[in-house]
Amino acid sequence: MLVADELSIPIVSEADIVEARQRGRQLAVESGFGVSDQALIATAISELARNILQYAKRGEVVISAERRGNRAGVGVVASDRGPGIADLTRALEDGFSTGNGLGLGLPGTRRIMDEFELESEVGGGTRVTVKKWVV
Amino acid sequence: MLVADELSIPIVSEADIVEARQRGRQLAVESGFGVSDQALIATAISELARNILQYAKRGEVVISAERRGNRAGVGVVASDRGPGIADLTRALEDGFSTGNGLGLGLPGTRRIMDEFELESEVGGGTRVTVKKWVV
Amino acid sequence: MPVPILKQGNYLIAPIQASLTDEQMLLFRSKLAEEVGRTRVSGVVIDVSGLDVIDSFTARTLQDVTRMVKLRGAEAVVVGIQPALAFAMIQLGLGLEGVATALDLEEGLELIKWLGLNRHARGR
Amino acid sequence: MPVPILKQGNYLIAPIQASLTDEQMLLFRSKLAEEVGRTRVSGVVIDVSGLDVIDSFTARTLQDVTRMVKLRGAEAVVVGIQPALAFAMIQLGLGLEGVATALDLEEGLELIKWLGLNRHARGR
Ligand SMILES: Nc1ncnc2c1ncn2[C@@H]1O[C@H](COP(=O)(O)OP(=O)(O)O)[C@@H](O)[C@H]1O
Ligand SMILES: Nc1ncnc2c1ncn2[C@@H]1O[C@H](COP(=O)(O)OP(=O)(O)O)[C@@H](O)[C@H]1O
Repeated sequence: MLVADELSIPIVSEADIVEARQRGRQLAVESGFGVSDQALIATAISELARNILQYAKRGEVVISAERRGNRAGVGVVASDRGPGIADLTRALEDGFSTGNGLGLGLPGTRRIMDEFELESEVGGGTRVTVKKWVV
Repeated sequence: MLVADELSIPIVSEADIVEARQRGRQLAVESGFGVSDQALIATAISELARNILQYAKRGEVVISAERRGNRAGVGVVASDRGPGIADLTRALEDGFSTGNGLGLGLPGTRRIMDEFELESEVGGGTRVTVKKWVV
Repeated sequence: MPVPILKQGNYLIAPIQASLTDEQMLLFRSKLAEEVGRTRVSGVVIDVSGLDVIDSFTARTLQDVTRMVKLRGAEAVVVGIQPALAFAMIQLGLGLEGVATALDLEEGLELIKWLGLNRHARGR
Repeated sequence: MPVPILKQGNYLIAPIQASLTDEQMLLFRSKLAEEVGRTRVSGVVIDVSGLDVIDSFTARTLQDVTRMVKLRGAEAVVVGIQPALAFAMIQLGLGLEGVATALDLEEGLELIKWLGLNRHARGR
């Protein structure tokens, strides 16, 4: 089976959240991740995609097959042009939510993935870049 | 049945709390909300009206039929000229109460409604503006 | 509109039939605690199916009532929380911790009998 | 893809069979609370073994569902959390506090019977 190196999934409805995480899991399988890591990657994508829908209404999730040296990995970039995040430090605290959430999405995703980067500009949008490597 | 676009209910006694939430529910019914949302709106009004009575002694609750694009909604403004709230962040935390309450009124109302705004000035009074939209 | 408190055999049944003001709710609380003593019943079923809203004040009073009844040596069960109100309570953060609940009056009476039978086994 | 809600004796069994959208999950929540009343069962077993992901939204909805079922006077147990998902939940920080869990349907039914018998010994 041929796998695209990069896949962009527009996030505009709830069904897209499911789609994005299923695609992510599939790529994780193909990259050689075990079943636990597949679940972690799918969960992280679910959290990031939901944040897009909830806080920015629309955006996209790009998943990509990664390689560093001879290690395979999966990368996820969740980006939107929504309202952005005013206080990045607080947004990364467990339990902080301006919505109706548990406030575990961002800090949890950070714990789940090997690499985590959060960029945001108020009025400009938000971009979360995460990666996970096969052990 | 003809519905006023806006209805102001003075809050000076406990009976007014009941009156306000019943009016709110009625407006929710007329706006096309389902039975769950009706209960949510009535509950939110009950919490806000009780806060007025308890902390400011008197004030008013204004309920209004809202429209945004082709979405119908209900708006509630609960305002008073009471003592105001010194620490807004704490007042929005679950379990914080300077009275004898469960401290769930404000944070709970925020969870219940789609839009929530809290303005307060110490010595000047408090105004809570909330909205909920028909899905 | 005070809450009627009816005696049925060894139990009291208190149907809260409409929106109560806070004061009426507090009055109900004291009256129920008194009636438990006067009638010497072993249990109380509080039916809230008539309530339009269960907000934090109501939830907290229900919690207080059931605790008071227990301190008077009887059992208490709250019945009739409608689905829409259950949902609103959860959103608000009101779980009625420590309060026994049942679907309706019938199930409530069953539960309270069972509770009465088991209270000694539990050592209280 | 709505979740089927099956009645078995005195219990409801709700197998969540595939990925649900948030909206389907919320629909399931209301439907279950209603069915508890309609069928008058004493317990509900929610089988999540078909879920591909249990993220914070799903976890929180499961928590809400079980609380609502309790307010309606019945017991609720969540079964079938797959090991990989359990691991992801822990990492995320989702402990499903206050939710009774069991390995699978069989154990869930056992647990719910036991809970029904012991509901008061637990103080609720
Ligand atoms: N894409 C986004 N755009 C704007 N704000 C966001 C976005 N993602 C997260 N946030 C902000 O960061 C907070 C924490 O996010 P998260 O940890 O995922 O918790 P939750 O989604 O449960 O609120 C959110 O409540 C929101 O204020
Ligand atoms: N209208 C008001 N005026 C002044 N203070 C208020 C008002 N509403 C709320 N507060 C303050 O905010 C706190 C939290 O309110 P809330 O969450 O409704 O909990 P509770 O009413 O149970 O105390 C109150 O204890 C009070 O100190």
